[in-house]
Amino acid sequence: LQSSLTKWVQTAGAQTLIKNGDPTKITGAGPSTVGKRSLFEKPVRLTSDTSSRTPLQDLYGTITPSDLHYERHHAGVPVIDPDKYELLIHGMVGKPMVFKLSDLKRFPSVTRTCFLECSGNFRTSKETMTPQEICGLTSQSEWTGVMLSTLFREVGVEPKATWFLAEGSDAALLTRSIPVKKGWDDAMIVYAQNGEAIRPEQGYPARLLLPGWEGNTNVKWIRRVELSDQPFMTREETSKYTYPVKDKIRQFSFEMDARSIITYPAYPNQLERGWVEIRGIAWSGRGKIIKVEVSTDAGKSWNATNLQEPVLDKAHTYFRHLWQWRGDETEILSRAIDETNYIQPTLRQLIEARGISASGYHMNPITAWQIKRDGKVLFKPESFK
Amino acid sequence: LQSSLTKWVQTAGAQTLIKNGDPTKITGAGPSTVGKRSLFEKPVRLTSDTSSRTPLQDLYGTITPSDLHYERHHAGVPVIDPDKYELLIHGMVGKPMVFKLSDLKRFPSVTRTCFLECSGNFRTSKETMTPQEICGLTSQSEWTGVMLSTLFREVGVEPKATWFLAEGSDAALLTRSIPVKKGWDDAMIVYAQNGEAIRPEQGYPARLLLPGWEGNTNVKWIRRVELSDQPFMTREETSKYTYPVKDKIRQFSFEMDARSIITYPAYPNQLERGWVEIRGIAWSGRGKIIKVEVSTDAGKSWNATNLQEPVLDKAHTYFRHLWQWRGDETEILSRAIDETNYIQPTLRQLIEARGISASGYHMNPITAWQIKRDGKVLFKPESFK
Amino acid sequence: ITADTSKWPSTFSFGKVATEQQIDSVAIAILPNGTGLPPGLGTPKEGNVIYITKCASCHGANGKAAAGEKLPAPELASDSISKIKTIGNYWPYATTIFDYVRRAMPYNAPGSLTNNEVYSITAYLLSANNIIKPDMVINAHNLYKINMPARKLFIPDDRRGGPEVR
Amino acid sequence: ITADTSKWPSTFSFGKVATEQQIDSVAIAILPNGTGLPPGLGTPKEGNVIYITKCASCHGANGKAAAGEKLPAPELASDSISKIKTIGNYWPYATTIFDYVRRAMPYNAPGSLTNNEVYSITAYLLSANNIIKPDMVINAHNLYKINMPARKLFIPDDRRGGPEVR
Ligand code: HEC
Ligand code: HEC
Ligand SMILES: [Ca+2]
Ligand SMILES: [Ca+2]
Ligand SMILES: [Ca+2]
Ligand SMILES: [Ca+2]
Ligand SMILES: [Ca+2]
Ligand SMILES: [Ca+2]
Ligand SMILES: [Co+2]
Ligand SMILES: [Co+2]
Repeated sequence: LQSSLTKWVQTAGAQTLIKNGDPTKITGAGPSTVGKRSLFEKPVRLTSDTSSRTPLQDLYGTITPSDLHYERHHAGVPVIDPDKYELLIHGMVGKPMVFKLSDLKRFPSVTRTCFLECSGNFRTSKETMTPQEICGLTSQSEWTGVMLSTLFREVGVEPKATWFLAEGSDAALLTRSIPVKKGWDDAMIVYAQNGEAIRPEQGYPARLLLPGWEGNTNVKWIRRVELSDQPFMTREETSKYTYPVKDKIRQFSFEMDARSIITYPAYPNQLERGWVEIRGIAWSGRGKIIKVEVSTDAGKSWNATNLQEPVLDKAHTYFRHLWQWRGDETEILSRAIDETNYIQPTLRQLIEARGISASGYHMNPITAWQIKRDGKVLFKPESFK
Repeated sequence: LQSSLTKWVQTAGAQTLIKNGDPTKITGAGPSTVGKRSLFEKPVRLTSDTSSRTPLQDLYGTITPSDLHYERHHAGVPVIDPDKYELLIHGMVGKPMVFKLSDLKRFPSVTRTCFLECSGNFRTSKETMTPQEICGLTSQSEWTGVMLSTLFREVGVEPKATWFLAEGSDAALLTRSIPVKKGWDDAMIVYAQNGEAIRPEQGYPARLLLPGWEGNTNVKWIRRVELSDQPFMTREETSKYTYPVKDKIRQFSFEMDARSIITYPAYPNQLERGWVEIRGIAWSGRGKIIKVEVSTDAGKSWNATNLQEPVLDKAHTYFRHLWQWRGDETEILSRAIDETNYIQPTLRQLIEARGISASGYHMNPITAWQIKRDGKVLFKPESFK
Repeated sequence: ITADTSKWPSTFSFGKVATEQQIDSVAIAILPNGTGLPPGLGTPKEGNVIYITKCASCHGANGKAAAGEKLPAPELASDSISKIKTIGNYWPYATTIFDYVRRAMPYNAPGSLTNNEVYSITAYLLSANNIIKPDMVINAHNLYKINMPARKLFIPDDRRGGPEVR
Repeated sequence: ITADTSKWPSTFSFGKVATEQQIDSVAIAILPNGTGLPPGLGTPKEGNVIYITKCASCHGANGKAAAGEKLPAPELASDSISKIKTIGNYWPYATTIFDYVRRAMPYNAPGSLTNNEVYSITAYLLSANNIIKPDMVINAHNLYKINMPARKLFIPDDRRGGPEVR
């Protein structure tokens, strides 16, 4: 007889497709081993051959669902058997060592929330661009793993070691040279993301996490760390992830400068007259956000916004500002200010500082949204070449 | 020719099933609109007809992936069209009102992280029980929504209103009576979970969130709030979610008292000699966790553990304690202490306080794990009737 | 989690004032003082007939499991020696039966009963638990007055917070 | 994010000491001073042959796109009027070519080239960019000495933190 209830419940399961029934009159589907999104919600990353962008305009709060975390790969997503996985640490160390994934998990662990951002996270072209298109190469997760310093201590990093190479086990064997100082400071080898094993696209079974530093340096699928007294000058830190600044080329530009974007209202929202809570995210690779200001008069005046607590170091910080829209045409903008007192610049300020040959790397300009009289919200593209 | 790269990338996509290839030699799959777990990771909820349990032993940190959040339904999961959804607030109010989902989203919003726990979250029977089986009816999310107080303000709750009824739009039309004070304090109507729309099993498109209070009161799929000067004495607050305490039946027992569980090492882990980081979660419905103590000698002595920052109000707090296991048989235990100085009790203390007819509701005893000489870790069941 | 509401407008003007009709179509909750009970009536006898057709398959012939039987749903009636919590020995308010059955039962067809059917089933369950006489007519004027044996056992949460285990 | 390590043991003894063989099988990185370059050699001429077979389909006939052509992969050679960043006008170290091609190219068969093939392709790409003469033999002793035109342009991050926009 127990099974008769089970049967009712299972029959009910088939009814999840009934979208138009009165839900109070139809027994719903029973519990499941793994949940699914509502049939009415379909947030998706916007993909290219080598990247995908987080749908910032569809999100609330500070966590990016792991399956919507942005991607940037240089040879796709490798399939790695966690039982075969090994991390080698060698070079200028007292004792070169190999750690299996289970070894890494035994060390004292740490959990921290921080953002990742591709340093190429900047697009500007047409008015009909969403936050995802403009700025979707940033996401945030709660990461868990071992401090790299704990492993440095275990292998005995030599004092003369000033750089280390981090190498991925993807088909690009992607490599970056990182100052050892960052390794002692807050670098981690992380194996978990938002509570569970790190996702394949974010480096399963383990990645380097360098809080606040450009995405590419946070080497995914990390298999090797080689300590050295100089950088290796890999392709990713010479041909790529460098940028012209006046008559020079800036290299090893690690920290992501403070930035923010209004995610609501934004294209393609349709604004209604009355009270509007302007919402968005702000972040800085140099520490905490201390202030986000919003202008609702095209930059003439600026208002402090509410920052959602807890405000964390090097983390997406949610900001909100209450505004009454009376139907006038205007522009709304946000600017982030971090604990180093850096104020998110305009595109003009960036070009002034770097020259007209400035590339798309490390561009963090203020994003403006145009509010049209009919409530249409459009991106305000700015020519940058 | 652009398409030739696309072709390579797509061909590579088919190779994700190649588990045994050298990942550094095979171009991986390209980016995707929605990510998936690694083929090697299959965390699942443990289901019954009416509930499912979070695999606590598989998780790290403080966020529960939304698709692994515990479930407890009284008539399954309804399918609700967000465009048809409405929340009615009426009864002892100045102005009864109906809010569409889009209305709720326009109000000033708040994001907060807190745990949910079914007040029936307690099992003890055999030695081969995992944290999930013992204590898997608790999970944690970052929630976003509107403070119920904001809506109370909008409808003008009358001073004489002391209780409100919360009613779900599932097939149980589940109802609970809640003191209005909680509504003014920290209650929310939430529509987002871990960054995205709330999941169907957690109340899509909107649920009541009563931080720290028994899961059942956090009415999912909420469609109606009725203000009153007395409780409604619904079935869920009389026949269920009440429990014998000596010769009386305790009703409206809302707050979840402080609790903790060691999730590593736990059954079915196999312990290795040497240094072990004991890990687990602790939480309290009455505020912040201020301390978690661990005993590695079967309760004779207790050690303070490290609490992972940030420690949040009414939230799962991750604790860690470094311990050297030399191969001796012992028992390891954890106890949570919250900001009200409540110390998580033993089962014996609970039975003493409540009498032998104590039921499974609101049971938060210390959980002990037996460590066997061969490294086996087994639950220590305690008879409670 | 407290907002500075000092700069908020007195109203945001989101949402709409609810019409009486909108409220009436969903506001079905019943208070223990009988407020909300609809017109109509029922008897244990009529309730018994409905119960056998629509409820017994899950809750047992008389709201009880036969010896050795495992029901898919809770038992609803108890005799004096039963330890199982039922309406007779555990439910503090008779109004709860009406309210719950009308909103949630039968499990496979919730909301399908007429008010008279619910009155009858409520009368039947009260009678099966020896709380009312088998010929009593139940309606909006007497249901809430029925004295439930378990009522006196219920106390509001007597935990006091702080260090005490209670 | 700083742990109190004062109570930590001097070693946790997790993991294993790496053997020389384990290290050698993966430690393929090359420093700009030539450390790590393997034995072997190559010439632009041989490199050209390999390039045509294994690289040209993605990177263009001579590392350049024909007029109006859109390549699926970056151009690798530039003439003096080109604004496109290539090895010739943007890469600061010749060792990077060897290192990158050996680990990552061809895109569809990474790690498939012999060291001699990589030397030859490196020589070919240097020659196609007019950095070395078309008959130069490239090996571990001279690759790192090659003077790259862009080298002088590179500076380490000169942002200084704080309020300055730079
Ligand atoms: C298909 C199975 C099924 C049928 C038919 C059914 N019920 Fe139920 N009933 C259940 C289940 C399952 C529960 C427990 C629901 C829960 O706990 O949320 C329940 C609970 C109840 C309860 C609450 C019991 C308690 O102790 O709290 C009552 C009263 C009840 N049913 C009355 C009825 C009546 C009256 C009918 C017929 C009109 C009926 N049921 C028909 C399955 C059924
Ligand atoms: C199937 C297509 C394909 C083939 C074949 C191919 N490549 Fe590539 N190559 C690429 C792509 C795509 C990139 C860009 C990768 C990235 O940005 O991560 C690239 C990048 C490069 C770069 C770096 C360019 C820069 O500006 O940073 C070099 C050098 C290179 N390839 C050399 C070669 C050589 C030498 C061969 C043959 C042995 C080869 N490639 C074969 C697709 C290909
Ligand atoms: Ca494309
Ligand atoms: Ca395995
Ligand atoms: Ca079952
Ligand atoms: Ca819709
Ligand atoms: Ca209380
Ligand atoms: Ca720097
Ligand atoms: Co990047
Ligand atoms: Co519950």
